Amino acid sequence: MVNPLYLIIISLMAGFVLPLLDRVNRKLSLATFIGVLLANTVITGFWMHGFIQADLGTLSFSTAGFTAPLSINFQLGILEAFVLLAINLIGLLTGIYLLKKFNESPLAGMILFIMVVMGANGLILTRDLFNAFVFMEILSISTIAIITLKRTNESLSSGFKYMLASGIASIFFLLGVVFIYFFSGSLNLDFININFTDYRLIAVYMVAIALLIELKMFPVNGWALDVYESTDAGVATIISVINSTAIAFMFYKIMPLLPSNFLYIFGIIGALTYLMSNLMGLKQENARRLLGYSSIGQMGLLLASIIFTAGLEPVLRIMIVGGFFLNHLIAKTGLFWISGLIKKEKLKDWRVIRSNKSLMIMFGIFIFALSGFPPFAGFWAKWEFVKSLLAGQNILIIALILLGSLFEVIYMFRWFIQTVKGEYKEDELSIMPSGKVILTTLLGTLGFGLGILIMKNYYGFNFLFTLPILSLLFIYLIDFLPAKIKGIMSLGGLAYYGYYLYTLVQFENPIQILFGVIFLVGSGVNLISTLNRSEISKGFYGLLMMMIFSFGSLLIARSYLEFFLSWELMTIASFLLILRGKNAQKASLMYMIFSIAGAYLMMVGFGFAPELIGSSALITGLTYVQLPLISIILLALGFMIKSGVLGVHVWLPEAHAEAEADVSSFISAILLKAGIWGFLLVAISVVWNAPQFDVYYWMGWLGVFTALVGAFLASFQEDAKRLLAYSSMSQVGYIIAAISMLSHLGWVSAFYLSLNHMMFKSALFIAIAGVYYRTHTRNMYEMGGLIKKMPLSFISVLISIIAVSGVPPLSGFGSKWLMYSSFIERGWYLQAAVLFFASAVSFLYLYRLIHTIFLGQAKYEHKDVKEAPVWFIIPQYIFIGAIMVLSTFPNLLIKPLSAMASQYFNSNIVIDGYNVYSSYGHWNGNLIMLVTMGVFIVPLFFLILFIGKITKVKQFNIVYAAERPESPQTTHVAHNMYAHYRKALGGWGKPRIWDFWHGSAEWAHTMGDFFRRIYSGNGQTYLLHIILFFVVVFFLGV
Amino acid sequence: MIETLILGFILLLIGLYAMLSQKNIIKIILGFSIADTGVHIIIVSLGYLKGRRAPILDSAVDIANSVKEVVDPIPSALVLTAIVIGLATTALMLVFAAELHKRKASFSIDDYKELKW
Amino acid sequence: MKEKDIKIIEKEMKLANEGLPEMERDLFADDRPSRIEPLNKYLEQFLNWARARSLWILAYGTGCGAIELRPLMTARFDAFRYGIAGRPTPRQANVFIIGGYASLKTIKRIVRSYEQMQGPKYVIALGSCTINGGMYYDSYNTINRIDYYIPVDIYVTGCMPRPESLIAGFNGLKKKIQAGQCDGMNKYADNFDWYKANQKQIIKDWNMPDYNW
Amino acid sequence: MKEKIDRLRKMVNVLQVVEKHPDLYFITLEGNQLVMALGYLKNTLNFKHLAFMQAVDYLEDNKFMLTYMVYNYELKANLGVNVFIDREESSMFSIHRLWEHAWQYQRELYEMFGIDFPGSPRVDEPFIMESWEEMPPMRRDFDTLAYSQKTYFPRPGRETNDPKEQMKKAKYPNYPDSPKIRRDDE
Amino acid sequence: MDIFIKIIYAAISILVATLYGLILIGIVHKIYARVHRRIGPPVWQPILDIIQTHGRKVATSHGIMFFLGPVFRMAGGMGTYLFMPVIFGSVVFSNYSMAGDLLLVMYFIFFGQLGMALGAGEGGHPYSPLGIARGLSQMSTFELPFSLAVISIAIQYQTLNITTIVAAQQGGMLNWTLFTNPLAVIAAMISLLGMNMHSPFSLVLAPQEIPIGPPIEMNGSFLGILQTNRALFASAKLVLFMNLFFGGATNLPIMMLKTFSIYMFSVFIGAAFPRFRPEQSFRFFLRIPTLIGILSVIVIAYL
Repeated sequence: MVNPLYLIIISLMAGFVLPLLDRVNRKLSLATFIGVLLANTVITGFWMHGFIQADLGTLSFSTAGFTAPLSINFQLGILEAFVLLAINLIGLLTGIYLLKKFNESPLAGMILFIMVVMGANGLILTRDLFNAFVFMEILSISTIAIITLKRTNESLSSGFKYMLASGIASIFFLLGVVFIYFFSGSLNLDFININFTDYRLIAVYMVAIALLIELKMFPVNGWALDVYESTDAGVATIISVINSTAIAFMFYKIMPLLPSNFLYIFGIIGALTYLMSNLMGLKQENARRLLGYSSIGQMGLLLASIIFTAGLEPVLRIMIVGGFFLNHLIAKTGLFWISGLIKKEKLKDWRVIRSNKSLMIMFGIFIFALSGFPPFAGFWAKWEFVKSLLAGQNILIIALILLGSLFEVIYMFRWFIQTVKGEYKEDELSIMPSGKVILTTLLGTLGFGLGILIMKNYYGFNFLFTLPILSLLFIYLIDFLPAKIKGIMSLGGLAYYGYYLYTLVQFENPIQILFGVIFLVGSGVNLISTLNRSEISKGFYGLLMMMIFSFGSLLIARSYLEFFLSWELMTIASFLLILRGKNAQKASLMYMIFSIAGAYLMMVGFGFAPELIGSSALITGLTYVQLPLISIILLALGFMIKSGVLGVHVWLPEAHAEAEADVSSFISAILLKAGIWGFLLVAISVVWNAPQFDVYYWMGWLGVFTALVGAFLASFQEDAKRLLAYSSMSQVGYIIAAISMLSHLGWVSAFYLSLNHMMFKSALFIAIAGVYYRTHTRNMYEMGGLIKKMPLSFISVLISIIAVSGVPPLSGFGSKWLMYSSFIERGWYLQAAVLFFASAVSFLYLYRLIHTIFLGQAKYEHKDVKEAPVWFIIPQYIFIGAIMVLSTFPNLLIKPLSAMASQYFNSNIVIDGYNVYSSYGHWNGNLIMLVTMGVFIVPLFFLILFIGKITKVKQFNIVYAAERPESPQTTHVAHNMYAHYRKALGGWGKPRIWDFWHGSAEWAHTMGDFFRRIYSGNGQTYLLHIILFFVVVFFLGV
Repeated sequence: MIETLILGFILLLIGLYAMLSQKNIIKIILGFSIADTGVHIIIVSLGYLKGRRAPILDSAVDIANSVKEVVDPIPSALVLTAIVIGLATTALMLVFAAELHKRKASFSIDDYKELKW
Repeated sequence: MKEKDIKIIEKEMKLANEGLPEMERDLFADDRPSRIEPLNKYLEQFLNWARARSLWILAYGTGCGAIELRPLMTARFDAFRYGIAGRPTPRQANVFIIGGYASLKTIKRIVRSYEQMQGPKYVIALGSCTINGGMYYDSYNTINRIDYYIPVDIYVTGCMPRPESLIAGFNGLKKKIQAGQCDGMNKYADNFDWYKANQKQIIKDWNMPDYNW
Repeated sequence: MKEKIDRLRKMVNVLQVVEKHPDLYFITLEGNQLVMALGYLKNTLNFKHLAFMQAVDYLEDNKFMLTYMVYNYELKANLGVNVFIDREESSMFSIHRLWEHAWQYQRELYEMFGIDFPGSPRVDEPFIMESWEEMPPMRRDFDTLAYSQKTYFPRPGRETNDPKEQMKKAKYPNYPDSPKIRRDDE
Repeated sequence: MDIFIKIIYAAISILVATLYGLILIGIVHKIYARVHRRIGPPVWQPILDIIQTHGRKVATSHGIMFFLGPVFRMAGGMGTYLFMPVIFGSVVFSNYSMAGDLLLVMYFIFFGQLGMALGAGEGGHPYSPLGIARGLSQMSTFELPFSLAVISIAIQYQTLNITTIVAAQQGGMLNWTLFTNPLAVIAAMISLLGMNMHSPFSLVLAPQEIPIGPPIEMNGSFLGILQTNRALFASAKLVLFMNLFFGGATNLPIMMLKTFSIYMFSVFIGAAFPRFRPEQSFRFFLRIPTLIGILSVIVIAYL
């Protein structure tokens, strides 16, 4: 084991030698510079290796030949080794990154850089407080000096502000150290063994506050933002990563000295910093400053996690703190580096990144990592952190952190979307130096690999759960192939996967098979429609398969974490799929924000849930646990956000409308069912372990009103896909209400409707996709009369809308019959009436859909429109065929569904031949079909007999008050078709929920803008903040 | 030595007040210097024991009894380092001030607010 | 006959619709009206009996005679007792009352409405103007003889004829229908080209298909 | 009324004043002063309402006479403003900016007499004479009978009687002199 | 064999209902005429009209949906009728009520309307979708009080089976829903006004606004079928109301008497009130009748 002193010695020696070498040759000095950093990294690497290989415990190294209290000593444990390795590695990489810069600028830069690294190393290693002070000063002075590497007005003035702040901090630190010495008689952390109570508190308090200032806690961080904004990218990396890490570690070292009430306050300050800096970040337009806000936020999170994980077992603590630390380290370093490459200040100018594919992917990876998505380390850390906080009942902290995290996601993804999708001109192309790009890519890969490592080794996820990620990677590798080949491969893979999953779950629970059919068979048939893609469609199939495999994993998840992991992977995949749409910026952002909010609710909900017993799938496991009420509510809310329940539905129409034509059907028909699946899981846990308060009664109402409002909103749409989206919302409302009934018949109808909805909504969306493919418009009033051009699509839409509307004899009636029977049986009378109203309103939009597109007047510009491509027709007719079969023989479906539901409730429907009896009524689907055919044929025959000579006329041969129609546009009644209804609804027709969310967004931004005004840019104001902070926190603590 | 301790604190407060109230960068640096000095005085006075010698082990001090005769040596050692560091900090500040003045010909801290919010 | 010849004949059976712009030709039907023969004597008699008792007027007042139509439905004259009812669309009506003078502008609408009615259909021409121009015989704008443009079954003279004479006209029409003599639809089909030529002679801006189905 | 016309006289050259009735005057103006006079009548003299516009064809003088009938709600009196315009180059200023509804009259005059009103909206759109190709039919040199006979297939055997003689003969054979049928030109 | 007999019975049943419906319309015309002090057309005038329309020799069709629209409509009417027991205890008139319950009937009403809407839509005339939009909107609003009434009686009789509901009302006039659950009957009768589309709720045909609305392009036999259906559908609806609220019928004359009385209710209202504007009509149904319906459910279920 190398003595840690060498780290310091090498650096110091380099500091002296470098000027000499530089005289000889700049190359030589650069080589030495890199050599030193490399040596540091190698040494720390060896330590880490050593600690992992053999459990050496904690090593102590003394200096000057004396042992501890008499001399300064260094302590080296696995923790120190880990942190040292991390920062030295980043130091090395950043050094390489800055190489060109150093080559051009004076030698001082290199020396200062080495000093920074040395200071950080020393700070981490030392156990002596005064020595820590010295290292801290070395660190900050050299950091400030290195800021001047870029000599602009901004960087100089920000450096001066930094100077002032760190000067005050060092005064506090020094005073604190001296007082500690005065009270305890020792400067060595290992030998300070008194309690700092009453007046002696001030000593440790001063040290801690100095560290908090250096850690840039809210609100004493204005100077740091200026520094981040103005310095060179590499330097910002150093400040954000190396500097902060070392100081955070120092804080960790003095933590045992601090009394617990102060620790709690510091923890809150950390969480608050996270929240506030992210809130203020919302308003940022400057990329660097945004990264600064994010960095500060992450530091707050790190501080909070260090403090609040104090009681946990070490491995878990490393998982959490280390997870946050590494996540921040890698993501922030990467982002700062990219900012150095881009050289653009404004967020929206980052579009140039699209000229470099790999850099863009890395950008995405860093953003996802920073937002805490799997498989990156931040995800695991956040999950465990929330869980541990819940165990400690720290609800306030969870709220602060999750809210902050939500804000972070908002601005990060807004940035991401702007970058990936914004207007982009080719001439903005800038050439990126390939070396730096490779470096960044390396970093991104490192972060990704780390996440996978944690996933595989710590949690031991099996192949099935990593499959979504692997499939994404695999298909990315073969992305050069034509879309059709990839599509067929995906189909094949999906078929095998489905079969494999079937063998896995076939004996477990039939409900899994039902949802397996919805998720996988539905996806498979929908996938046929994507075969129409003629171009390469880069990235499409990877994301699609990722989403589909995540659906599969949701089914077989055995623990909360497995479920949540799959859920988040599904969110990523679906978000990126939606983002592929042409104008999907706003839609995908909304989807992301709502999904994340839902995911956080679920996270907390799962945190409250008791541990599962055994290792069966959740659907079985959850049956036996008693979920607390709060958990039920949070989980249900989380799932309902995903299925677009009233109040949180605003993302749904946007996402459906703006996604690519063949993606919308996946989202509507299948993705929404994932929410239903989760909702069902929660409901299953309630069946035998009901909470005191009947929360499902109110969820039932929510579902019912979702159905009604969705139907109304759908009726007032001009955009075909938005109409269908709102229709989906309405149908999901039915399903939610039916599940909420917690009765046998209710669940049978929910299952029935879920399957049915998957089929008819897929068919409808694919049909509309076909129409869009031919007409290039989604506005229904721009179409019309397409029945003559696209008869096959018309028939499938016709059958689908009959199925949606619930008109007998098609299968939709079955679901309606089951639904109303169950509602009346359950005693939910008024709910049933509202649903009946909703289903009557649904006729409005269904008629509007079919009429304005297929009937009425054909437009001139659609004269040469052909039938939709065969790839769109095939899946439609597969679904239509299934609908017809299930309509004629409904018992094929009712029987197994009844069996599924009777696992949980006593069955109260009787199936006798083709008759289905409930306690209220009866229904014979087969006979209905026959009678309907009979009564249809009789008048048809009659008509053919009597009609006389028929002339087939054209669209303008209409009675037009003795005139002739002017043009198809003026003759087609389509635009604002239900204006009178809207008028009748009056104030009820206003988009209040939409207004509410817009208002909330506006409010958050205003708040962010309000708070960031404290950063006036004046160094003295920042000083004042520091003094006030010092006083206020002290009195809060006392 | 309580008087010097109070003096140190007074100096510290004067320094902080100067830093907060003066607009001139040079004066702010002076304030910092004063505060720093105050801290140094505090350190020294904390280590000082009345009636004892300086902690220099030469012929004047009985080595066997030195613990009872000299003041605590550590604060003195500390203060030496602290002074050095304070000096370095002050020097760097002055360099910054000079650089800033070179660019904007102003010492008022209010003129350096380009970056905010 | 060869298949080719049949095609040519079929093509000749179509109307040219030359009045329409190229873009709109696809939007209008181009079939020629053709003769319809009765199926069966007794069936036709039965149907004529019913037709005579269910006369549906196209509610379209072309001239001053439209005023005289209104009292027909009132309690005093009560035409409904004969099964005479108004119908708002020519698709469903079977009696067309030309209510007085037909001008250059209205003849176009009359022709269009008449052609849109589904046969068997009957025309009652009301007032002297429809017979010979009446008091407007020398006007630059009044059609003198309506039967040069559409076939007329019954004329009701007078300027204006009162509702009583209208009812008398209806009775005459009923008799004629029951006797199977109202064959205006076939007459129009048989002499289609002649009628069309007459119509086109005065309607110079012919912007509709040759036969308004 | 007289007072109003006197006030008008100060503005424009009034060629002729005819009192038909205490509430109905006709004045004749020069064509180029018409719009100014009408504006004055409307805005200052309170003749707010344009009742109608018409034209008379004086074939013999080779002139059209345009009559603008305006109405004063306070006096409850009509004033007809006559203007003579040339028959060959028949054109007049449009007054649709004074009275918006005048465009309809002007359109009709354009169609029936061929009097042009440059700037009047939709003035050359057919009003009732869709697809009319002859000269404007209200001009007196247009022979409507000949046109009708040429175009509308007159039914042979039609007899035309002078209404006056017919009335005497058919309705009052016993009283050849009474009652007297009043004709406008008597 | 059983099936064939059933089919014959159904045919008889439909024929009776259609003729009855036609005559009913004729009678109403006659009554209207008498109110106006006219003589009025003969009661069989609707039959003559149907013969006349079927007697048209030519027809125009706008396409396959246009062709099938009236067929859908007729099928809807026939189906609605056939899924209901018409006369309690009669084999001939029990129809196919074993295929489903009240929910089936309520939803089968939509079958014809949807089909007709599609057929009319293909006609391409702007008045058709205008009428349909009005009709669908109005339907959605009057279905709310009606469904509340239906739910109310489902709670009352603990069944949705029409035969059982009729059976429960046997044995005296006081057993009728009219007396046992008057609120539900009021709500349902108001929505019947909307269903029958007499003024003040005649939004769809509205001769002065959108001349007869959806069927504007329908001609010849298409129209004939629509007219036939109008009669059949009217009697089907009346039979439904009779069964649900007025104790059903045990023989044909009682059935006719009761349905005639129910029909006269909407005829009288129609004769007395002018037409609503669309939004007025929607608001009307969403206010008082809905409140009455909710009240009826609450009274039955919770009091």
